[in-house]
Amino acid sequence: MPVRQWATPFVSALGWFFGVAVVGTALWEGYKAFGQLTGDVFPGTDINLPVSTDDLAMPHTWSIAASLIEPVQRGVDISLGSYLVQQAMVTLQESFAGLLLGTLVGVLLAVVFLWFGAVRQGLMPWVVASQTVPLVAIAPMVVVWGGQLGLPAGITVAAISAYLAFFPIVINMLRGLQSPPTIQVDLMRSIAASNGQSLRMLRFPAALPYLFAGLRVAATASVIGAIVGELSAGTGNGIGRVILNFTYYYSSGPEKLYAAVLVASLAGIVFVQFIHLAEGLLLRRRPRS
Amino acid sequence: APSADLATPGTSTGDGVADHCESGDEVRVVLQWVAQSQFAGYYAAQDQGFYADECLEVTIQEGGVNVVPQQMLSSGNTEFAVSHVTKSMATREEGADLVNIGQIFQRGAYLQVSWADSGLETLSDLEGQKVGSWGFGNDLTLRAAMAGEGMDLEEDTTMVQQPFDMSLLLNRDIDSAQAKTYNEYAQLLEATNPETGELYQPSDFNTINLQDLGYSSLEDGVYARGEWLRDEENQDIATRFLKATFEGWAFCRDHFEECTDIVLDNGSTLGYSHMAWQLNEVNRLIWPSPEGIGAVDEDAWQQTIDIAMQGDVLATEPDAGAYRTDLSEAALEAARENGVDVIGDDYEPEDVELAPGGE
Amino acid sequence: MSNRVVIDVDNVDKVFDASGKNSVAALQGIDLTIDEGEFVSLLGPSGCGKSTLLRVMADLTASTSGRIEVNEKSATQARQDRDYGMVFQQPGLFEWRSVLRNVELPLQVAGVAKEQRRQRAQKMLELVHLSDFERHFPWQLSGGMQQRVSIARALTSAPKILLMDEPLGALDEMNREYLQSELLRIWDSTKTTVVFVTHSISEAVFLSSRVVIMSPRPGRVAGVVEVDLPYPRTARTRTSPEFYDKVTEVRTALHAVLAETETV
Amino acid sequence: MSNRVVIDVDNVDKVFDASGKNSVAALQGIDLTIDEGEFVSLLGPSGCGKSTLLRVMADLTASTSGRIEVNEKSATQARQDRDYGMVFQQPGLFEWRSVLRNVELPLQVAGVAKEQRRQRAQKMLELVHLSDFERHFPWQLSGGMQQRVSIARALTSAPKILLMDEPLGALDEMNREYLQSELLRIWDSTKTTVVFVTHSISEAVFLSSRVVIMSPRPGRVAGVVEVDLPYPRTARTRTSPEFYDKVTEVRTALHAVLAETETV
Amino acid sequence: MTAIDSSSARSSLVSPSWLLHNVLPVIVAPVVILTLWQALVRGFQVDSFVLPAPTDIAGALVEEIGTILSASTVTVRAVLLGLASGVSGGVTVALLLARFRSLSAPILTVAVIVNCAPIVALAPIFNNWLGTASIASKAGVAAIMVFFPVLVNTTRGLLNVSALHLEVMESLAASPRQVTLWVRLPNALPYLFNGVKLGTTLSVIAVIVSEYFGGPADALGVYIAQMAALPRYAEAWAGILVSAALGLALFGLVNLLERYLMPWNATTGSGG
Ligand SMILES: Nc1ncnc2c1ncn2[C@@H]1O[C@H](COP(=O)(O)OP(=O)(O)OP(=O)(O)O)[C@@H](O)[C@H]1O
Ligand SMILES: Nc1ncnc2c1ncn2[C@@H]1O[C@H](COP(=O)(O)OP(=O)(O)OP(=O)(O)O)[C@@H](O)[C@H]1O
Ligand SMILES: Cc1ncc(C[n+]2csc(CCO)c2C)c(N)n1
Ligand SMILES: [Mg+2]
Ligand SMILES: [Mg+2]
Repeated sequence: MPVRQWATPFVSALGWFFGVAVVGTALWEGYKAFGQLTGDVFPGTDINLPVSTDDLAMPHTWSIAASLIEPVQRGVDISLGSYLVQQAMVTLQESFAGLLLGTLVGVLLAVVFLWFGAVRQGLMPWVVASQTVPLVAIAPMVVVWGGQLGLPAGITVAAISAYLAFFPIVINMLRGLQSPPTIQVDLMRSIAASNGQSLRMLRFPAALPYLFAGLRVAATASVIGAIVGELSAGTGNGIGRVILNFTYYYSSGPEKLYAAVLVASLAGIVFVQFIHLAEGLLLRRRPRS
Repeated sequence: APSADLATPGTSTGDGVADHCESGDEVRVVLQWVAQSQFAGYYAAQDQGFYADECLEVTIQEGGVNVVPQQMLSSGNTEFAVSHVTKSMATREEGADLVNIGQIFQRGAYLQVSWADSGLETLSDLEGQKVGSWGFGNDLTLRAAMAGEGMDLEEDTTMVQQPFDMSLLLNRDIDSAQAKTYNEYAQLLEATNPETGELYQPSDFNTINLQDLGYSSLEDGVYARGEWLRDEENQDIATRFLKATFEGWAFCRDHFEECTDIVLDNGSTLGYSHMAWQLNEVNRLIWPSPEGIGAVDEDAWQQTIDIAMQGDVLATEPDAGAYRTDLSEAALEAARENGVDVIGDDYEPEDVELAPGGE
Repeated sequence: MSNRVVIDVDNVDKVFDASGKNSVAALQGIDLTIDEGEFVSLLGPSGCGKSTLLRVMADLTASTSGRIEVNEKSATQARQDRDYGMVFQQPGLFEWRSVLRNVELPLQVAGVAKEQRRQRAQKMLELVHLSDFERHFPWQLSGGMQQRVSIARALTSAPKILLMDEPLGALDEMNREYLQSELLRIWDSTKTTVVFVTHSISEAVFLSSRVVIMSPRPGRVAGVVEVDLPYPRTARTRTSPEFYDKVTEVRTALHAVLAETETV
Repeated sequence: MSNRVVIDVDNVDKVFDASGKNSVAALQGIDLTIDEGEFVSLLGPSGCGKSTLLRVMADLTASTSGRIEVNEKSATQARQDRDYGMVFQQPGLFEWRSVLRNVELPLQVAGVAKEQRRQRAQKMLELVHLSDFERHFPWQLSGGMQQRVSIARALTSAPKILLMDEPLGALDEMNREYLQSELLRIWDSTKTTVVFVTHSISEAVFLSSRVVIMSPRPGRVAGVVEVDLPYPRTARTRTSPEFYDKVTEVRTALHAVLAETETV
Repeated sequence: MTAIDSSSARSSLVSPSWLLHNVLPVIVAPVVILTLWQALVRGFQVDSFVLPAPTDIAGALVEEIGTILSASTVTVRAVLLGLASGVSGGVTVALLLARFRSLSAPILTVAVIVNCAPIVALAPIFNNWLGTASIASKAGVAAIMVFFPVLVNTTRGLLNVSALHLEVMESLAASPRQVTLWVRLPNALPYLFNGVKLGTTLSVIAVIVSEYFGGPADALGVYIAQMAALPRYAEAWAGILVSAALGLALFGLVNLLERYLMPWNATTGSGG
């Protein structure tokens, strides 16, 4: 079946991913073999390698891979791999909810900023400042707020994820809403289009490519937000919590932590690729820039 | 049966209630940390159907870094929480209505560990050294003990935020590490000495037992919200929860190996010997309980509060509502009637041998 | 040609940023009447206020003082009644709409039913010889074709007045001459009144019945040249001596303006 | 005007993407000699290969076959000897350099000492009447001023040959006519040989001593018109009957080409 | 012919109407927000473990400023080290990619993909590799997080040069070194700065998250977490405030540097 054009970035990204996996594995094992050979020093010196290459610090790639098919815990016949995927799905659901929420808030805010210049002037610096607030620090409090409002923990995590996601959306969406050239704005005015019509027929469609540029950044941010949120949410769910757990158990099974980090990265990457896919689909009629 | 609920891992929910129940009451309990023997009693009560017998459907929720049980309790995300007196009373001072309804651990478990060859044998030896500390309120007992020596943790030592394992001490990145008898100390003894290829021995370390120095604070206990407890029905639920929990702890005292297995089946990925060691040490913190498990010893309570106030975590003494004993007394009574030994006078610790990596 | 006045500009001033110290007097004391069916060009050097005058007429910019009457009402009213069609230097098509849906836009804004506006838009595309491209997207057309679409779009709501701001400025000379002829043909078949802004002397002369010459700083009407060359005008018109004479006349008038104000 | 041949284009072909299935024959059998001090325009419809021919002369694109000799050496050698000055349709100034430093660039590339290149660049800015703007950045200048800077830049290394690809295409007509006169003045004072690409008939006639008319698909030289109007040419030249006659002659020749190849 | 007058753009910076439209809202907004916040907390008697009042936070800030500032220096050191190594690493690799252009497409694609991974997840691994107590593990995570956006942006800047500029240089027979120095580098500067601006907030987040996974106890991330867990929310918020201020200050500093290094962008380089 011929691959449709809007899907090619997605497919090629997959190809790239496997390429990276192969090269990454080779580098990892190469470095490890080198370190084992030289006793973790640069040959002919006593300068230590930056990272020691024993099995605790750097488990073999195949033991990481093998751990994926082993049971995740005693007495349970679910493999680590499927467990991690399950957990990653939980995180992705939270990220997706966070992305939706963040996009909604971001787009609304962008429209308000578009129509009310004074509000934009007043709030924009604080929108920037909001992103310099260390999320990990406020996440536990957000969890308390969510609890006070009677929200389930998953929603609270999504809210934390949305907090990181809304920023690139506001910035890009506002830029997009302001992107139509004067000519197009004047044209709408000359045909006596209402503000709403102008928004619907001109500014929104013009902002779509910008929105997607923002969505790609926001998608990554939302996964980070969900992971950080999970650290505090106390649901025990999600790949973030799994990473934490395996950190706790690092010395008894380092490969599990690596496997979890890999799956988390993969989840983030796949998530963004889906955004790409949606973008390709929705904007397939637009000229390529 | 393995009761780890993989639909929502990190939690364990019972498979329904006993036949004699008309209906089940759903409640949640949040632990202070991940599944381990420190919380064996709760898992055993779940696994052995003690909660089900009380017509409770209990969801046990693991803790972890940043999962602050007091916070989850005060925000209404759980009905019960396992926490320390110091931390929950600090939260109470900020306006959250947390009430201690059953004090499980009767003794403290804090150690300060250093290498034997370092010659750090007393707290005053720690002056000018790099000292690891967990923080999050786990530093209070150490602070108090140091203050007793006329020292100040921040000013007289270099404090390092200690992570979840003992690698800092093993790598000699710090001179002295915090350890609990039931966990981190075992981690040291499970590690292999690269020079000998054998496990490290207790003789390789100097341990300062803060309890022996007279600084003991009340650790794991069960908390609920005062406002929630105002409802008579909830008082009944709490009583039943405590009764089943007490039975769980008694089970773990009497069925050592079975209980260890229950913990391992509930998601602990650490090895058998580590969990066995931990259960043994935790049993020692509980048994014997002269007043019965769950009782609050007023002197120990007061000392704990003093430690918290000295550590600047509490500004004033907690009010009278900070703990209540009526529920745990009723639970004790009910358990006794059930034929359970809730005092453990003739408790004898096991002899646990640690294997490499805690396997 | 009837004599009904369609646009009446009376002593209009426009000052940008009036209170600030960068205030620019873009228009000063503009008096101009345009009759129904006329083709009037506004000609003048860059910055003389041609666009500003057009935009004031179209109610895209408010005048600072003076009065504008369009079809016996205010410019704002005329705009809200959708009396205008506008064409700009760039086609300004919406790249997410097909050619047909671009042409439909003014009717869609006006709330015309789908079937009806489709038919009307198709008719307009016929007029500009682009029926074969209705399903294409703007980026699939050349610049000249895009500009023809934008003319169709301006005409689709059958506006009484067509306002064009250098609509052919971005095209190369060959394409430009071709579209000039097309424009005259369309004007002839629709009988609208056209106000046309341009920099090009020959373009103004070829198209217009009247050329309004403007002078800069502040923008004023410096002169009006009647172009009495007969319509329809064709490729042959461009090589006729009468055409050259008119061009020379306009050029001379314009250079007088430039000389007066100091040069470029 | 001497008769020394400066550029000798001999039977040059250029095929883009020769092996691919989108191969385009951009130039075919081009023969052209340009003498020292000439001002030659290349005129023709869009896509006929004007830019390609200029770029082949400048060694920015390699020809597919044929021979080009510039000052009795290969085009590559000529480029490396910095015999050329180039001006493009867009000014292409470096926005991070001040006007002065933009004009200095060719000398800086050539390794000329700072003091010396500064003086030379200042002289060039005088020539284009922009001495007051040497410390400005490009964005602070209008399009016409930027194009003048780019002309100054092209002249700063005193090139023997000035190659210009529609340098005035982006400007409005008034500015364009002004710069045409400026260009002739500069050409007169520097005595360089100029090859000038344009779309505009009147521009080609006004500027050149010779107009080379090109036809498209494949690009060929379709004819050459000698423009024997006397230099210096002034604003008056534009209104003279001889000028109109030449314009008509070139227009006719060009339309013959277009008719031959089918229109727009 | 008119030149766009730069001095006019600048002088309008202090005009009353400019102040009214640009400065006033920036001052009014926080006053409104803080007043609402205070009123909400006091009016509804919100417990401090839910949300402390701004006045309480201010009090805590005054009282704890010494501790917070000394904790900040520990954190800032890691942030700066991470930012500096991330930026220099990113720029170096970008320069290499611009030099060996055939490598740039694959490596850039990979970089864009890797950039989608939640790199904070590396924090525990870096602790293990580079030492929990060492600054390197904190700065390392920050450096990686900064590295990718800087690499991607800078490479784009080095490669996305205008074809016209390249042709101008070619017609002048300029050497590759001259092209890099006078065209590619200045062209890449605005791209680089966009990457660095992203990097400033990322590096603060990265270091504070890493600190959660263990490290020096007198660091800002640990301070905030400890205070939040105790719970002393007023103190926690004071710490949050300072850390946000640090992020903003860093962001502002980068903006200033940008203005200084790119004077030609005087009016357009507004940043944000
Ligand atoms: N929005 C604006 N704010 C301030 N000044 C303006 C504005 N628009 C135009 N001007 C100024 O008003 C004068 C007239 O501008 P206008 O655009 O009408 O000229 P024009 O004749 O259309 O020029 P061109 O031929 O270059 O399009 C110019 O000096 C211009 O700088
Ligand atoms: N790099 C290229 N690759 C493929 N084809 C090209 C390339 N450059 C030009 N062409 C083709 O060569 C032909 C001549 O192009 P050229 O740019 O020389 O025309 P031109 O006369 O300069 O047109 P214009 O007046 O529009 O600038 C055109 O058909 C064009 O599509
Ligand atoms: C940063 C941080 N470290 C440790 C703990 C939890 N904790 C307190 S004491 C202790 C050892 C007993 O097992 C553990 C794990 C936490 N909440 N946050
Ligand atoms: Mg204009
Ligand atoms: Mg060309």
